Amino acid sequence: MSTTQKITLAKGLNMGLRKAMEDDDKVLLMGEDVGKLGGVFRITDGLQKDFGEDRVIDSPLAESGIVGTAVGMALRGYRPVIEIQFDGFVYPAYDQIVCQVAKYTYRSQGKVKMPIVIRIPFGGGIGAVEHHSESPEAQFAHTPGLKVVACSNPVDGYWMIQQAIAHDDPVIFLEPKRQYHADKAELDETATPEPLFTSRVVRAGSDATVLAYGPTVKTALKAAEAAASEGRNLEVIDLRTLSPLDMAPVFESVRRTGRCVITHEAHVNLGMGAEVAARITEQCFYSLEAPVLRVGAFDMPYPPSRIEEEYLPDLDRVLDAVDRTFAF
Amino acid sequence: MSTTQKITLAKGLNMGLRKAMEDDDKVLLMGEDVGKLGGVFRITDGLQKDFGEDRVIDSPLAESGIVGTAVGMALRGYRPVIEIQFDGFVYPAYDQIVCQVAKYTYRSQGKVKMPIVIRIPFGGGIGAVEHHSESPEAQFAHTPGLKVVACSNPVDGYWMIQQAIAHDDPVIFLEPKRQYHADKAELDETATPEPLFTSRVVRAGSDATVLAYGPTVKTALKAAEAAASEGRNLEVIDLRTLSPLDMAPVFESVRRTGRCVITHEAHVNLGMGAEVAARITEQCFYSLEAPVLRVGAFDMPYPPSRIEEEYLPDLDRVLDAVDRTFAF
Amino acid sequence: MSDPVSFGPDLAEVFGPSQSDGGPDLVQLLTPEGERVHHPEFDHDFSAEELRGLYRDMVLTRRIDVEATALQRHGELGIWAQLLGQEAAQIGAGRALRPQDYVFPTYREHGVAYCKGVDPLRLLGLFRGVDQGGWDPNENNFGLYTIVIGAQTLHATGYAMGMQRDGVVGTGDPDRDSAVIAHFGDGASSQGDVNEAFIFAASYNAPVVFFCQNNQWAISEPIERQTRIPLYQRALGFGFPGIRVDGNDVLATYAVTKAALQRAREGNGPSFVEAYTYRMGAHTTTDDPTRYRLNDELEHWKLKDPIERLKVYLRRNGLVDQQFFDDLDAEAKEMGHHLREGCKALPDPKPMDQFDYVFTEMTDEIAAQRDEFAAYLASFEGSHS
Amino acid sequence: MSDPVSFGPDLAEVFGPSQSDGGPDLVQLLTPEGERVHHPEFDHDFSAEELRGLYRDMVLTRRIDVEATALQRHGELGIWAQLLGQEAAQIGAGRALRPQDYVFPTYREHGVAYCKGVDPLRLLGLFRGVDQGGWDPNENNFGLYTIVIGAQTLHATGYAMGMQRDGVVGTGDPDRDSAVIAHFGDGASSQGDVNEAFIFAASYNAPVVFFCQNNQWAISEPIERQTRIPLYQRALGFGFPGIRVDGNDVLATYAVTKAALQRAREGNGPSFVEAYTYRMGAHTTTDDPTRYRLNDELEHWKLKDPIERLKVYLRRNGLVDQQFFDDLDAEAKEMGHHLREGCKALPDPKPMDQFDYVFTEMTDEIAAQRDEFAAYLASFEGSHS
Ligand SMILES: Cc1ncc(C[n+]2csc(CCOP(=O)(O)OP(=O)(O)O)c2C)c(N)n1
Ligand SMILES: Cc1ncc(C[n+]2csc(CCOP(=O)(O)OP(=O)(O)O)c2C)c(N)n1
Ligand SMILES: [Mg+2]
Ligand SMILES: [Mg+2]
Repeated sequence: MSTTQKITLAKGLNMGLRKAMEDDDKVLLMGEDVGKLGGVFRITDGLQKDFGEDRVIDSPLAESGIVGTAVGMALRGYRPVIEIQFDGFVYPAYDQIVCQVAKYTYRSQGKVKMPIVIRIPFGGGIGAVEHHSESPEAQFAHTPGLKVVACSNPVDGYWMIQQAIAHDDPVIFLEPKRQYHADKAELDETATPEPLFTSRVVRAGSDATVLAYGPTVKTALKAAEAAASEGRNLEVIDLRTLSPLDMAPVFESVRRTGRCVITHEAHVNLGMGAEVAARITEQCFYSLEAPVLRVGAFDMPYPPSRIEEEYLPDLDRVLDAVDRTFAF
Repeated sequence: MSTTQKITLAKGLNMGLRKAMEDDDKVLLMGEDVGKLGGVFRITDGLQKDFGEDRVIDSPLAESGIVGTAVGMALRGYRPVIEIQFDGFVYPAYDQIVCQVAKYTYRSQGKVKMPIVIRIPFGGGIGAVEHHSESPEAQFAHTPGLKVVACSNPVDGYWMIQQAIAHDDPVIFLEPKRQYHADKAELDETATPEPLFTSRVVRAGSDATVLAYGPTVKTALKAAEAAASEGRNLEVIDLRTLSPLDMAPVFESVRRTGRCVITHEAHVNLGMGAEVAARITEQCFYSLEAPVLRVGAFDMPYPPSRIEEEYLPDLDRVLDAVDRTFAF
Repeated sequence: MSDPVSFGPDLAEVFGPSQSDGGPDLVQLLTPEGERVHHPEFDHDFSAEELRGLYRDMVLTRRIDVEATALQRHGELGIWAQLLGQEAAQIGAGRALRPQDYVFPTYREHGVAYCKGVDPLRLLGLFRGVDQGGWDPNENNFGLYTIVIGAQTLHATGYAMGMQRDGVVGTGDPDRDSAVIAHFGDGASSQGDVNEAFIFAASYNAPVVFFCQNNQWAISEPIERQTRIPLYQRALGFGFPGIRVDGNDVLATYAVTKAALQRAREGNGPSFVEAYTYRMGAHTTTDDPTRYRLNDELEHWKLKDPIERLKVYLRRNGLVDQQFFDDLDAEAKEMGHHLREGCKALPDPKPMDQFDYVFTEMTDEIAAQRDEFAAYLASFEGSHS
Repeated sequence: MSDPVSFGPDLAEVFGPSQSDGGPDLVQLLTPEGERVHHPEFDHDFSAEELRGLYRDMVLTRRIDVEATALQRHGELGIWAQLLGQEAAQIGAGRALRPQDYVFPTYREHGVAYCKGVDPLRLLGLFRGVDQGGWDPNENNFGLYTIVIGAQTLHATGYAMGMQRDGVVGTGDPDRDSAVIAHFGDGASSQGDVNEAFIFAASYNAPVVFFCQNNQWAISEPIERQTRIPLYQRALGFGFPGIRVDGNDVLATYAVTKAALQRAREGNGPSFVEAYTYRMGAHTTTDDPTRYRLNDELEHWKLKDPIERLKVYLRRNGLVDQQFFDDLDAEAKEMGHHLREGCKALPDPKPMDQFDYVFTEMTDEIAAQRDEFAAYLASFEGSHS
């Protein structure tokens, strides 16, 4: 008998973290303000109270220090889960992430594991000041040795964070911060989740394929609804995993539809869309009726928030791109 | 009357730096061991002796400190040229580069300039230990506000470093370290160089287009020679500028040849090849006889040097990819 | 040899005990009760006019802060970083500066900006989301607000190294000799960048004053998470002096900062000033400090209010009359009006303009994106899908 | 108030003068002339066997180094990071460790590796380019060599925090209580990471000893570029003890490190040991130190050779006979033979195996790349283009 409850993404992540800590006492949380405050987004709310200061660790204000000490803890057999307060503050830790976290397993020829999860609230749309709305995923996906996933909804949040923590390789875990407290969804804790590193068709369609992840999944679904009212049937895939990519469902879809648009908040130039487009073109060359089109941020720093909605991919820009694929 | 001399890339860069320092006394060099030692590759050899310790600055061992203080010097009107000792050691400075160097001009609505050049010896092939053979260009090219160029030969080294230093925006300047002391070329100091942010056809051809930059230009040219002996005529383009990209000569070429292979030492996944392939597909869709194929590193950390040559793109792997484009 | 040995110098002996009230090393010239005390090293003969000026500055600064906080509550600003309680630290530091000195602020230096002549209205743009720092840093020698914790301390050090190269340090000419002040918080002291800034500044003997407002908190984290000894002592390990001043005492902060700046200008290198103060408000308007600190603490610090103590002193010594307060009140009201009206009138950024700012000259790539975007926007005119 | 003020405590008073010979604070138990001296705090009664053991360790370590250097000259290694001159610092530190203690090395800790029981042959793999650290770090509690300067100090601190959580600190059980030692160089002390490690270690009172071999140079940069006061004093500003030991004196290094480790094991937190030593060789085999330092300096330090002084002491006190030296010589030769033969026999990595190591389990993506590569390689068999 399954009981369900309606939860937000913030709640799903909080519940998932709690579950992971109950299941394995090697799991530790680390970060700035994750303890008493429960994080600036309250994702770790209540966890220090219940698991103590040794397992939910408020750190000095130094991201390299947080990730670097987590490497040491992982070497000692712990499973640190790090919260980076905002996407834009992951960069002081970049060296430790790409040179140590990502490489330790390879360097030791598999003798050492790095089961570290680095949680990053990412993306814009919350009216914030500079450095609080970044989408750094491509840089991590480009780095071998890291896995990168993005959740897009409360139920995935609950399951994916547990799966990431249970996983033996390092995972960059991206959370669309504008969704934290937005929509609720029904969680059935007795359900069996899909594997972590899989994409998922979230709306079936036949005319064109729209790929999205994290915050743009909602945008893509809205675009599909709008298109449907005009008689155009869009298939929407939530990529969920950015590295490794799970391209099989994408190829299958694009071979059927012949048209593909990918949308993300990150800059188009060298963003995930570039890689996905290149792979689709390599694998589905003869099926493509049009080039894969990319809808993302312009190649400029994130703008002042008053105009962020004009920069972020929205329903209209996605539909415009879909239209353009039909112009080919 | 022009006099010419035969120089290596190392010499070209050294001469270019000297010229830039003579031309503008706001130009400063900074880095680890750039003074007395002249840098571990001797690129700054003799410059401290001639320009003094105030202009050729040996820094404490801290890359973030080097780039961060350079930002301050740029704000004061200087034009700092930084040497990062090896590619793998740029990451401690990553935060200062992507959040400060790249964003200051935008943040100040153009009121502030950041004429900083960050020189990075990059790529493999020198039999080095870990972190000394990286190709970090995609991460910088993905970052708006930075310009990224790569030289491939002694003459370009001489001109491009001067152009980069004279440029008012920040430039990530990539130097193929395996070429520093390899081949010599004829430098005519009285010549007029092409603009910095341009690609260049380095071998004309009609059957397929091969794109390269930095260390792989030589590989591509060798591949073209080998192909020629089998009657296949490859056009080779040295991209030279990675951000912004100068795609016009590429599009022109690919529209003619219908086939394109891009090769770099960086990882294929989300490497420059992904972006270039996506753009070519968008712009030359109907001209393409085959998808753009990418030849680069496998998606694993740089391997122990004994097998690096098996991992680096070589003549054979480039030719294999060209063959595969003909199989479409 | 397994018995515990005393290992190296006894820290308590070297540094003295850490005390929540600032400890015995706290430099103070005006007690919380408004009593003027003297210090053997750091003192200054303040004229009545100077004292009234500092009082006025603090009152106006608090007004700016209160007004901006209200604007945020009314939805006019997305967020605001309050300085309530830190007025003395900022005015003391800000007034110690000469025009040629350069400031590298955090996101909270509204009082210093005001001292440097930046129109407070300009500070609102960042928080309203219309710009990312709307003033020209070189106009008032006041850098842009820096949000990445600690990054600006390196910029400050590099700028100071530039001053050295420009020959404006240690010449003996007071109009020429210059220094830099780098602001940061207690939390920031843990960042690698800040410690690297100490190293570079020491190594090159750069004319920079590291001015740390220890307001006891980095969002929810108390100062004890960042250091287990008084923070000003951090500097000693890097080979330059550190000093703790009562950051709620505008006179002491002024005197100490002035000495530190002068030291730098004269070519004697960096120093560290820890302004011991308290953030009486929330971290920002989105923070809820009741989740992590006791009200008692706040009440305790309210008794040390930086403005109150100078008011008491001015009154008690007959340095002000009712007219002064009335005038100041009117001035503060005028400031409030200026901010309220000005804020709403701040022009929204124009999306199309943004393409101009990425580089000093627009690249073809960016121009193409701008043109596409323009064409896209134009496609909505007339019909709309 | 424009006259220069004395600003904060007088540094020279707090720290004492910096002296090129290590200054008055240098802890020494054996002079360069081989004279045994005593120290009020850090002393140890060495048995003859212990002394002979330390001597043997240093001689064998030097042999490892000399042999590897020769292997590089003969093209068998791509590069080698020599430790010539630093034998006492490494053996002193290495022998102070208990089996449960964990080491985080740089790329130069060959002597410490040897003490921890890592087969020196294994150290060659990295420099030969056949692996990136061929030993299992958990087998001997000796971490992999770290090339990114300073990164390992944070790993060390985190590992020490893990020990705290495992309840192996301060229990009073000598077989259980554990500590971590983090090795780094004088240059590394400038990295943000190292300073952050100090902060984390202090904040959590982690059982870690920061062991800095100040060999006076970071490639071509002298120690004065990194600090203007003696380096061990850096620790004081972070709130834990620092001490300078004669790093060419194996007895003193042993005694001081042992005390520092014991302090950590007992739960008394971090400390900093500066082993004052000298890099007598080049930075690595690709470096040319004649470009940046005077031969005089080297000659000066040769007189302080760490091995010579113990030899003199052993001889003078009749603690060794010719047999001892002969045996050791044979052992060293055997070590040389082991390295020479072993090095050439080190198996080259198999390109195909590399795909296995990226993740704990191979992803489909990587498997596809492996398969494609295999097919590509297979295409050369038979015909070749
Ligand atoms: C690198 C970085 N990490 C995290 C943050 C988020 N953050 C903003 S303010 C703050 C606390 C700063 O505390 P402190 O330095 O004491 O300054 P205060 O706000 O108290 O003035 C944090 C963690 C940031 N802005 N930059
Ligand atoms: C982050 C980083 N920057 C630069 C280098 C290049 N590098 C290797 S060793 C070295 C000098 C290190 O000096 P020190 O810390 O004193 O150690 P030592 O080699 O003298 O033992 C440098 C600059 C590096 N390995 N890592
Ligand atoms: Mg604070
Ligand atoms: Mg050294």
